Amino acid sequence: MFEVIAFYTFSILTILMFGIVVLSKNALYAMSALAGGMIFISGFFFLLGAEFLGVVQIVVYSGAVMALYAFGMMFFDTTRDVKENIQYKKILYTLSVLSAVLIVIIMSAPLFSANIEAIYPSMVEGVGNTQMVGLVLFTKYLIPFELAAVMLLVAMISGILLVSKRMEMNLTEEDNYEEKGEII
Amino acid sequence: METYLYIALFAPIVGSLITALFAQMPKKICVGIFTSTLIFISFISSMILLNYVDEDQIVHVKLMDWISAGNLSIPFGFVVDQVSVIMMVTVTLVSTVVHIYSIGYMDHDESFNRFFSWLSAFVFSMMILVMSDNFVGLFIGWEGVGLCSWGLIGFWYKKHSASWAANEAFIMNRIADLGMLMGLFLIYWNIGSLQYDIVFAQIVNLDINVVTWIGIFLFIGAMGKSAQFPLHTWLADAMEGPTPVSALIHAATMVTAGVYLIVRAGEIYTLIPDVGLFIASLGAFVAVFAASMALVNRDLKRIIAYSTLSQLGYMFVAAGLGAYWIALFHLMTHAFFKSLLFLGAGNVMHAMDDELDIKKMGGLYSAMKPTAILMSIASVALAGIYPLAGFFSKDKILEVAFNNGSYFLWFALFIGAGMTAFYSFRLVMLVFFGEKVHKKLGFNPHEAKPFVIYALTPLALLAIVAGFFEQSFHEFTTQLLVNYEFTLDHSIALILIFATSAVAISGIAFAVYKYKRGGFSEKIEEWGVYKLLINQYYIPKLYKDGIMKPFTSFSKFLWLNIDNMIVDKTVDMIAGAIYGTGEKARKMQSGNLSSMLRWMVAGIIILLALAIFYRPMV
Amino acid sequence: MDHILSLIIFFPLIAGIFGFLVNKESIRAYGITVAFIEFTITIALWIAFDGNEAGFQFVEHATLISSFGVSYHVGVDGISLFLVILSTFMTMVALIGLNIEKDAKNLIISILYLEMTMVGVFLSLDVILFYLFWEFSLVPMLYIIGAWGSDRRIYAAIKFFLYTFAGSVLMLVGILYMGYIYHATTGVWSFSIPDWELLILPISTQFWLFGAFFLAFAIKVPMFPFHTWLPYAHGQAPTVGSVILAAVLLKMGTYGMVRFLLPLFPDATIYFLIPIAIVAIVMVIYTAMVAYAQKDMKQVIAYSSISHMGIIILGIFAINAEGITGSIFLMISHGIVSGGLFMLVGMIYDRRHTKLMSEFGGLAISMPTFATIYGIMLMASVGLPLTVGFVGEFLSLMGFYKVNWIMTLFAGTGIILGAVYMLTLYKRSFFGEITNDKNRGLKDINGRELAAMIPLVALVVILGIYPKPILDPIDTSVKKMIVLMQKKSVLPENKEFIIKVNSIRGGE
Amino acid sequence: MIGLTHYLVLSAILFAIGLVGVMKRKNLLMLFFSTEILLNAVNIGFVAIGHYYGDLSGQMFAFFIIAVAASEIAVGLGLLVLWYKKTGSTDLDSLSMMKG
Repeated sequence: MFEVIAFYTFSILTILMFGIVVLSKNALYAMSALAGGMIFISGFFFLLGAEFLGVVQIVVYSGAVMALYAFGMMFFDTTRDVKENIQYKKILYTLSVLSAVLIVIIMSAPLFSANIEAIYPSMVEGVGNTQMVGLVLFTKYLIPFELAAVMLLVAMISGILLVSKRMEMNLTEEDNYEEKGEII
Repeated sequence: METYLYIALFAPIVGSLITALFAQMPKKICVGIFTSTLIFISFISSMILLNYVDEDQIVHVKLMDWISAGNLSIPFGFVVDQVSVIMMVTVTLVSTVVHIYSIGYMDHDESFNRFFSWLSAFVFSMMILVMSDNFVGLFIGWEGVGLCSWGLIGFWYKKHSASWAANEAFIMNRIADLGMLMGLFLIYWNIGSLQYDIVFAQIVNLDINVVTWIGIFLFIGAMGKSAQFPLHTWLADAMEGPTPVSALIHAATMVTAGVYLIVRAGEIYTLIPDVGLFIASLGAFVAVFAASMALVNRDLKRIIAYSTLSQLGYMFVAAGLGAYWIALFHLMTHAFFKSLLFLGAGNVMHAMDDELDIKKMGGLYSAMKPTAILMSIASVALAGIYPLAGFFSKDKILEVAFNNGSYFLWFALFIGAGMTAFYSFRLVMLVFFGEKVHKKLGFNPHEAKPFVIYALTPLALLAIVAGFFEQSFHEFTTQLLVNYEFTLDHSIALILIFATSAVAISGIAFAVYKYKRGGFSEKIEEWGVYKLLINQYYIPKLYKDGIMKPFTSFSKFLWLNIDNMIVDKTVDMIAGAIYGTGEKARKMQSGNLSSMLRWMVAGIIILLALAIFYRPMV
Repeated sequence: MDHILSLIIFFPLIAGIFGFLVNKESIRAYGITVAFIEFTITIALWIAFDGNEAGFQFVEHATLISSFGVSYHVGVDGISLFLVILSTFMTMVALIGLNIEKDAKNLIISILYLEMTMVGVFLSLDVILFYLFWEFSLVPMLYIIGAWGSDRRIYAAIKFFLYTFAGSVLMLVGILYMGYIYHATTGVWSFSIPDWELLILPISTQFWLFGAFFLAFAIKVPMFPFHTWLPYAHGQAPTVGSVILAAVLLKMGTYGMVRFLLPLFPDATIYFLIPIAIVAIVMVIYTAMVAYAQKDMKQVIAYSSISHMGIIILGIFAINAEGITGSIFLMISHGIVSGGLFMLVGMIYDRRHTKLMSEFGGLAISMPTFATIYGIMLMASVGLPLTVGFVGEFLSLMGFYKVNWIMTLFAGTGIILGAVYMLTLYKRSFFGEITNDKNRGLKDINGRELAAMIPLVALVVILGIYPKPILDPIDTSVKKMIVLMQKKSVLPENKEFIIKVNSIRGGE
Repeated sequence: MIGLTHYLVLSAILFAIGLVGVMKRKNLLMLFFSTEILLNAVNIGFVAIGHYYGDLSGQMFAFFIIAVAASEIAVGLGLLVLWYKKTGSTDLDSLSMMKG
C-alpha cells in the first residue's frame, strides 16, 4: 500500500516538475524544477531498493549538476524570460503526441498482453545494496568503471579549460569576437 | 603431282604478296611481267594436272589442319578432280590473258603495282575456291574472291561511284554468304563433316526435308556470287572497276562460282529435283530479265554485264535440271568468249578515252580492225551461231530444258537466245559500224598495243573451237558428275537446234538491218517499256529507297531516339533520381539544430511504429 | 615453374611500384620492357602448359582466412590461358603504341597495375580473390579515363565506374550466398571454384544465383540494354584505355559467364538460354545498326564491339564444344582486332585531333600504309576467312545453330550489318578525293606505330590461318566442362539437352 | 501492486516529456535540461528492470549513465559559455553553420 501511494505521489510530482522544466519561460524556474524532479526520481530508486543509486542521484544531480548549471547561469541573463521563437507548432505538437503515444504503447504493451511476471529477486540476506553494488562494480564492471572515472576526469579538465582560458581574453576582446563570429 | 598442285595453287599468291610490297611505289613494268609469269606457271601446272586427271586419277592432298573444335575438324585439303581441274584451267587461262592484257591496259595508272597484287590475290582465292576438298575451304575462296572483287571494283577509290559499287558488291555477297553459312551449319550438324566425299556419301541417308533446306541455303549462297535475281544489281554497278577486272571477275570466274557450287554439290541437288526446278526457273527468268535490260542500255560495259547475267541464268537452268556437265561446259565456253568481249570493250574504252556510251561511238571499225574482229567473233559465239563455242553449249541447255518437259523454260530460253543475238549485234553495230558519231564529239580513237591484241588471240581461238571438244568434255567430266540422259528424239533435237539457230540469226539480222539504217527513232525512248528497261525495272531505285534509306534513317532513329533517349536516359534517370533525392534531402540539413532534432524525433517515431506494427516472422 | 602464376600476377605490380623510382624520360622504355618481360613469362607458361590436360595446371594454394575458407588459389586451364596471354600481349602493344606525354609515369604505372588485375581475374580460382581483382580493375581504368580522357571524361569515368560497380555488388551478394550454401551443405567454408563446381544445387537456388552473377557479367560485357556506358567510356578514354578496355576488360564478363554460369548453374543456364539468346541477338542487330548511324569513327568501333560480344554470348550459350570453344576464340580474336582498330583510330586522332568521319575522306591517298593496315583489321573485324575474326564467329554461330537455327539466322545478319557499317566507315574516311585540306599532308604511319601494329596484323593473319594451337587446349578444357555440366544438371531433360546439342544428328 | 510495467510507463511518459522539451526548446540551456530528463527517464527504466529481474546490471548502467550525464554537462556547459561569449546568445536558431 505504501509502495503504491509512494509510487503515484512521486510519479505525479516528477511529471509535474519535468512539465515545468519543459514549459516554463523562466530559466531559473526551470532549473529549480529540474532539481526537484531529480530528487523525486531518487525516490523511485529508494523504492526499488537501489539505495546507493538514489544517493548518488541526489548527490550528483541535485548537488554537482545543479551547481554547475547555477554557475553556468551566472553568465547568462536569467531574470529575463527566455524568448523562444517556436515555428511550425502543429508539427511540433503532432510529433510530441505521436511519440508519447507510441512510447507509452510500447512500454505498456505487457499490461494488456502477456504480462511479464516480475521475478522478485532473492537478494542475498545480510548484504546491503551498497555492498552488492560495490562487489559488482569492482569485479564485473571494473574496466567500465575505470573508464568512467577517466572520462569524468577528462570532462572536468576540458570543462575548466574551455571556460577559464577564454575568460581573461574575453573581457578585453569582446568586440573582436563578435566580428570573428560573423566571419565564421 | 602434288607439287604441281601446290604450284598451281600458290604461284598466284606468291606473286601477289611480293607485288604487294611494291604497292606504293611508282609503276614497275616488271611487276606486271612477274605476276603474269607466275599465273602462267600456274596455268601450265593446271594443264599438267588436267593431263594427269585425264588418266582417271585424282590428286587429293591435305596441307594441314585448320579448325578443330568439338567434333568438327576442317583441314586445308585440296582435291584435283575432273570438275576442279576444268575450273583451274579455265581460271588460270583467262587470268593469264587478263594479266598480260592488263600490262597494256593499266599502263598509265599510278597504282599499277597495286592492281597486279589484287589481281593475283584474286586468282589465288579463286583457285582455293575450286580446289578445296571441303565446304569451308570453298567458303574461304568464296569470301576471298569477294574481298578481291571489293578491292578491284573500288580500285579507283577516289571515284565515289567506284567505292560505292565495291561496297555494294561486298554487302550483297555477304547477304548470300549468310545463306551459305547456314547451309554449312546444317550439313555439319547432320553429317558431322564438311568434306565433300563424306557429305556426298552420306547425304542420301538424310531426311529429304533436311536435304531440301541444305539445297536452298547453298543456292542462296550461289545466288549472291552469281548475281541472280534479286541480288543481281551489284554486277552491273561493278563495272566501275577497271575493265580487265570486269573480264576476269565479272565474266569468267567469280560470278561463275555459284554455278560451280551447284555443280559441285550436284549429288545433293539430284536428290531434290524440286529445288532444282526452282533454280532452273529462276535461271530462265534471269536469262530473259537480264537480256531485256541489255536491249536498251547505252553503256558499253553494262550491256556486256547484263549479258553475263543472262548467260549465268542459262547455266543455272542446266545445273538446276541436273545437267551439270552442260552447265560446266557452258561456264567454260562462256568464260572464253565473254572475257574476250570484255577485253575488246576495254580496248574500245581506251580508244575512246574512257567514254562508255555506245551512241557516241560508231564506225570504229576503220580505226581498230583487230579489236572489231575479235569482238565480233565473241559476239557471234555469244549469240550461239554454229560453229562457235556458244552454239554447242547453249543449244545443249535448250535441249535439256525441252528434254525435261519444261517447255515454258525452254520457251523463255528461246526468247532469251533471240534477245542475246540482238543486243550483241546492236552493240557491235553501234560501236564499230554505222555513222562515225565519235568524230563529231572530237574523239581520236587508236588501236591498242600489238601485244595486247596478241594476248587476246588464244581466247578468240578458244571461242571458236572450244565447242568441238564437247564430246571429250562430256566423257571427262561425267566420270565424276552425274550424267544427264537425253531421252529426246534425234529429229526433235535437230528441229530444236534449227529453231534456236534461226531465232539467233534472225536476231542478228534484225540488229544489223535496223542499225545499218541508223537504229530506232528517238521516239522509242518515250515508251513505257523502254523507261522500265533503261531504269533496270526500277530495282536499284527500289533498293535505294526501299532498303537503304529506311535502313539509314532507322539506324539514326535507333541511335538518337532509342539508344540516347530511352536506354541511356533510363540509366541517367536512375542516377539522377538518386542524385535528386540527395539534393532534396540536403534541405533537411538546414543547420538549425532545432529542426534537426525534430527530424530526429520523426525518425524515432518511424522506428517505433515499425517496432509496433512490423512483426518479423519468427 | 611452381610459382609462375604468382609471378605473372604480381610482377607488373612490383614493377609498377618500382616504376615510381624511374625518371620521366625513361619511363616509357621501362614500361615496355616490363610488359615485354611479362609477356615472355606468359609465353613460357604456354610452352610449359600441357594442352592435353583438361583440368587446372600450375595450381597454387595458400590459405588466407582459414575460418571462412578464403584462400589464395590460382590456376590456369585452356579457357583462361589464352585470355591471360591476350592481356599481357595487348598491354605490351598498347604501351608500345602509347604516345601520351602528360604524366606519362602515372599512366604507365596505372596500366601495369591494370595488367595485374586483369591477369588476376583470369587466373583466380578462389571466388573472393576473383572478386577482388574484378573490382580492382575498375580503379586504374577509372583513373585512366578520368585523368587522360577528352572533354567529358569525368562523366564517362564515373558512369563507367558506377555502372559496372553496381553490377558487381550484386555478384558479391551472389558469391556470399553461394559460399553460405556451400557451408550449409558441406559444413566447410570454401570459396574455391573447383570445390563449388562439385556442388549440385536445387533449381530454385540456381535461378537466384544465376541472376545475381549474370547481371554483373551482363553489365561488364556489356549486354543490351546495359551497354550505354561503353560508348561513353570509349568516346572519352585515351587510346590506350580504349584498347585495353575493348581488348581485355570486356572479356572479363564473358569469361565469367564461361567460368561461373555454365558449370555452376547448368539448369538455370538452360532455362534462361532462349531469353538470353534473344537479348544477345537484339544486341547484335541493334548495336550494329546504331554503329552504322554513328558519326564518330571511334563510336562505330565501340558499338561494333558490343555487336561482336553478342555473338560471343550466343556461342557460350550454345552449350556445345563448338560454340564455347568458338566464343573463347572469338574473345581472343576480338581482343586483337578491336584493340588494333582502336589504336588505329587513335593514330588518326593524334594527327587530326578529331574522330568525325565527315572530317576525313581520301585518307588512302595521303596515308596508304595506314589505310592498308586499317583495311586488314577491318576485314578481320568483318570476319573474313583466313583472318582471325572468322574462326571464332564461324564456330560460335555453328554452335548455336544446333540450339536454334532461326535465331542463328538472325544473329547471322550481324555479319551482314558488320560489313555494312565497317565498309561505310572505310569508304567515308579512306576513299574518295581529299576534300579537307587538313588531310592533305598527313604523315603516314611512323616507326613506333608500326612497331605496335605489326604484331597485331601478324597475329590476325597467322591465327586466321593456323588457329589450332589455341583451339586445341581450349577445346580440351571446354569438353571437360560440358561433361561436368551434363553430370551436374538436376533435371533429366536438361541432361538430354546437353547431350543433344553436343551430338551430330540430334543424338541418334 | 506496482509492477515493472508501471515503472516502464512512467519512464516512457518522462521520456516523452523530454522529447517534447528537446523539440520545443530553442534556448540551449533549456535544451540541456531536456536531455537530463531523457537520461533520467531511461535511468528509471534500467533500475526498475534490474530490480524486477534481480540483476544489478540495471543499476550499474544507470550509474554509468549518471557519470556520462555529469561529464556531458561539464563539457557541454563549457562550450555553451564559450558560445555565449562569442555570439551573445544561447538561441538555437543562431547555430546554423552546419547548413548543408
